[in-house]
Amino acid sequence: MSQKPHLDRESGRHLFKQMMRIRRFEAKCAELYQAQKIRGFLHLYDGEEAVAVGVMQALDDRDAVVATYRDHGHALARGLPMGTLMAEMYGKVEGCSRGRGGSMHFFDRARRFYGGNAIVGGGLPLAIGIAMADKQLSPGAVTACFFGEGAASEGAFHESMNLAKLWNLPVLFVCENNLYAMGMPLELAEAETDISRKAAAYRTPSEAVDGMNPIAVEAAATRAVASIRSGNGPYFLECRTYRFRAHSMFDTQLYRTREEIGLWRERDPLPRMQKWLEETHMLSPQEVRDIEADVEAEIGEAVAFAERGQWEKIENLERFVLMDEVPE
Amino acid sequence: MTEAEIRRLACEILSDIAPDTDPATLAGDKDIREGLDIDSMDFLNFIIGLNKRAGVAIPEEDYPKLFTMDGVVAHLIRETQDLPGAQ
Amino acid sequence: MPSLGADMESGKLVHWLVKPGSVVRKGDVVAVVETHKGAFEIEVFEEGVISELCAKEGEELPVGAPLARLAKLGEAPPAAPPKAPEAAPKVIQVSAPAPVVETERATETPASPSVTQPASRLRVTPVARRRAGELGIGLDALKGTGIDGSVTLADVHLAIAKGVSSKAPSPAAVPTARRKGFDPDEMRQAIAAAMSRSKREIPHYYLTSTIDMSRSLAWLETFNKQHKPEERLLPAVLLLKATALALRKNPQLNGFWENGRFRPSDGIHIGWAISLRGGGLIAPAIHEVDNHSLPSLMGALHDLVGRARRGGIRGSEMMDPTFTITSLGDRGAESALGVIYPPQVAILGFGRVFKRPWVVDEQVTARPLLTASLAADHRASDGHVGGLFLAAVDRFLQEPETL
Amino acid sequence: MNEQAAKAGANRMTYREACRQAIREALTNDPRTFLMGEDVGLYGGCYAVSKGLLDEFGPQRVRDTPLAEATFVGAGIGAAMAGLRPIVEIMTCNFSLLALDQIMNNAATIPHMSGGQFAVPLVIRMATGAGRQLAAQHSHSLEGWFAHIPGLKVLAPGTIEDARFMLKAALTDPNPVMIFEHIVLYNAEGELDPDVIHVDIANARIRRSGRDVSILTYGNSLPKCLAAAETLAADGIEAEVVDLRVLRPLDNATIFESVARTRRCVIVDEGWKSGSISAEIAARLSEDLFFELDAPIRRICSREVPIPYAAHMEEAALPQTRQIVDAARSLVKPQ
Repeated sequence: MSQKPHLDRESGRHLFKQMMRIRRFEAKCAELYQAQKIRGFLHLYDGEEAVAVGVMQALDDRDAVVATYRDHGHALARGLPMGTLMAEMYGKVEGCSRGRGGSMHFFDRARRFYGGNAIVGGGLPLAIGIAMADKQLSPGAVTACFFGEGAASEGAFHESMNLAKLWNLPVLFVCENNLYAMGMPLELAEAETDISRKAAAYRTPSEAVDGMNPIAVEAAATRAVASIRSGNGPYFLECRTYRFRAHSMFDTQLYRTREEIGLWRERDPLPRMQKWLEETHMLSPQEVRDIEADVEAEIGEAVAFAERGQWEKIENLERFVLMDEVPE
Repeated sequence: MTEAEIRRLACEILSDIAPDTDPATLAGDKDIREGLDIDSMDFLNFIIGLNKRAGVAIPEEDYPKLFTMDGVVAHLIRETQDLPGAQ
Repeated sequence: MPSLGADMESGKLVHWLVKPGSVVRKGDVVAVVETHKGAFEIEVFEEGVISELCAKEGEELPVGAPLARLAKLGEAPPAAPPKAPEAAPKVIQVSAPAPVVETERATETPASPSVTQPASRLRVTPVARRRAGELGIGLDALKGTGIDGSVTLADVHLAIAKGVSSKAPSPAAVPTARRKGFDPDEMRQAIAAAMSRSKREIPHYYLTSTIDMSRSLAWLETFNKQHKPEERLLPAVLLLKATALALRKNPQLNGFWENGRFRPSDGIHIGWAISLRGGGLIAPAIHEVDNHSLPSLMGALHDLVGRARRGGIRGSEMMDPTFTITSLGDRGAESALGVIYPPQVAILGFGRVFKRPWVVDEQVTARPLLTASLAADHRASDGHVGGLFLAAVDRFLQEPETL
Repeated sequence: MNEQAAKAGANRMTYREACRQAIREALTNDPRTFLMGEDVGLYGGCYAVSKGLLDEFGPQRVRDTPLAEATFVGAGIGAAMAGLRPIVEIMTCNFSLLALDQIMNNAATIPHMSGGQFAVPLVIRMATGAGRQLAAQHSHSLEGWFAHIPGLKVLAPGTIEDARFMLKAALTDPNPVMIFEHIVLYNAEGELDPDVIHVDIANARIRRSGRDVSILTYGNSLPKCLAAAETLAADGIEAEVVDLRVLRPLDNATIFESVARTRRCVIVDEGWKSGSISAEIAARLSEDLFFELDAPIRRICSREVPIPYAAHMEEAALPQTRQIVDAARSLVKPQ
């Protein structure tokens, strides 16, 4: 990637800290999963942090986010409080979805976070509709829609790409290409494996970026958002990335080799970023330790918050199945 | 609904609630609850019956208007006139 | 013969719902027993096979007398009952129509479209069976004119009009009778016995407290405004719930005086005194009152009062109360000092709600007031407990939104 | 007299016109509302319901979509979540299966799954039912399927009045509401009471009172049941016809009250019998009203075949008035 990102000390530190929050938070989740505090499916974002963190930098409060079932990183980077996320995974009523969603379904109305969606490709049509509404009610707002490369096989992907351009909608499509749809390798799933080229068929500008580099992602996303805000319609970013851990907690990874994982590990965005920040004297080793301590403290508080949380009363089980009113 | 229809309906509901009585013989201005010796649960059942069978809304503050047969008739005539679809 | 209440000494077996060989499970209704309080369905509390029916239909038996013998599943009856004709090989006989009867019926009624039931079985529609039971009409005597030859409600009414023999005491009274075998005189005798025993044996103490009902009634008004009539609540449910929660805090009032000592109850099952049309009173239980939401409590109360007046109270409901409430409702007197129903140890009486002067913030103002009167067994508790309990009832009624 | 007749004439309209007026009123009254679907604009709607509305409201408010049910329904959901009040038209309910994922997995679940943070105030209209020889991919009645899903409301207007006013109530509702318009009813004509400007979407309605048997139905089976009731009346049998109108949530109270009174019940449903809404109602009656029943419950449903093309086969596959009469009579007067 050849962009010269303008990176000051503050934003470098921010990108680094955000990625570390996600990394350490998820390590804690894996531990709590094995201790049976967290149940259900748990999909970790480990390795892909640079994508969410980079893209969110380009968004502001008026924008909307549609996430996937691998949504911890999106939610943390978007600013959802860590405690409510942990409480949600515990299934507590203080969780960001009142214990009804779990790991795959974080929601936050205040931060325009329209949910982790556990149907592959299921969020794309929603993003189209949110963008339609914004175009009328909140001009200038962008909807960032995350999905994996597996979604490119779904009909909804193609329908949505088509409608977004046809109706000139403010949608930022962010494809997190981590090479595997669960265990399905990209080259066995797609006739055209260069995902970013699919956008061309829908006359939508696209870029492929190094998804292991938050600075590159931020730069590309910033360009994309600027294009969208200026009324040029949708934009497509393919972020080439990799997940270091299994698809979910119960996956023996028969579909890939240790060597492959090892090769990608060398590009792990966290140590790379740390090294770079230290070499450029933007961050001292002591400051790194301070950030780590901050993050650990935040995680400790999040876990304590979740532990303290209450179980939803069973008499409220059917609450919100039908709504009494549209929330303001 | 006509007055006769309302009376018939009210008597039907009441005789179900108090089968050992003949509500038709009750004086129009007599308190139904005393006349038929029915309690608040019975009276609520009476209201539910009127609400269902005549299709009129009966807010709780209107209960006192329905303590007598004359009151029931007057109230239901008025309410069923306002009902959408009434002839 | 199970005891369904302190005042029950004997009962008449009206109907067997099982026969020798029937497999029964816990909770199955096996018989109908008539008492001075009406007819009750008798449940069985163990699993097994009926090996012998000891009581005959129509027989009056003292409490404690065996009604039937139960064998363990899979076990042959201990000894073949002496007079049972078709006893030996078939212990478990679920439905075994005699072939002769089957052909007979088959020629009698033309082939029916629904073929799932054996043709020999007497077909009675659910409502007809229920009504016949209420009126004490024997089903065998009825001719079915309904679909597939079934006995319908019309057939039952026709039978009454024709004066078919009814098991109810006075045939003339049958068409208007709404309860099974209820006899006001007998019930009066029973109430007399139980209340005399209570006053003879139980050293009652009485405490009275005046409760400001304005918050509860205001809450109720708001709630009821938002609900259809059938979903509305009566003040009674607030009283029930508040009482149950207060009992939770004061368990010394919730239970039984037995064998010279108090036995607390695990659950809070409140007997709700229901006056019956034509005189008489029963107080069947609403179970686990403290665990109900208000709407569900209203449902339970509605159901219970309805069944009490139709005669559909189950035996267990008469046996279960751990505490009793008598509430005089909106046309009653000012207060009710109750008589404890043994072996319970307390009864709470609620009078009618009156607007009365009341001092709030040093000002006299009109407030809807309710007199709550506790009668409690001094052997089981002291006045201090009673006072705490009444204060708790008051407190809960001041916070109706938490009930 | 003349004046009255003139007034009545002005209120006479087809079911199609009633649907159109309902949409026009919605588009006029609320700038957040728009109509979206296949051929709703230039073509005027597959069943001509939205004819003329494109000219009146323009392409932003009457939006033609490509053939992409999953995405335009999903877009309706997203738009509703983000503040608009869309009306999405699916040409016929067979096509709704292409959007079933969005309806089931998003519209019906997100309010609950988000802990009440997001509502989906969306209306999805579609044509349903058989009777126009459109064969198996355009003739099915799938409203019973959707009535299985918690989080949705499912409406089946069977009268001109409901066609005219249910949409308004549906758009006021904070939940996803599906309206199933029967293709045979579009041409039905009727008088609209000028005083009625509102209907609820919570209750069943008794369309004809009777004491002997309750006939429960909805949609295009309603006129058939009313005709059956006429025939039965000539035979001295007073049938009560209950128009279910709302298939989810079912109005248990009205259904139970009617059947508890008549003690006999025939359910008429153009869906297939297996696993249908009629099955659900029959089950509820046997669970909760068993001891009030004086006869078995009877159901008249479509025969269990894909609806065929040829007229005589199509007719044989659908519930018909004669069967309803026979079923009701057999319960009331067995011999």
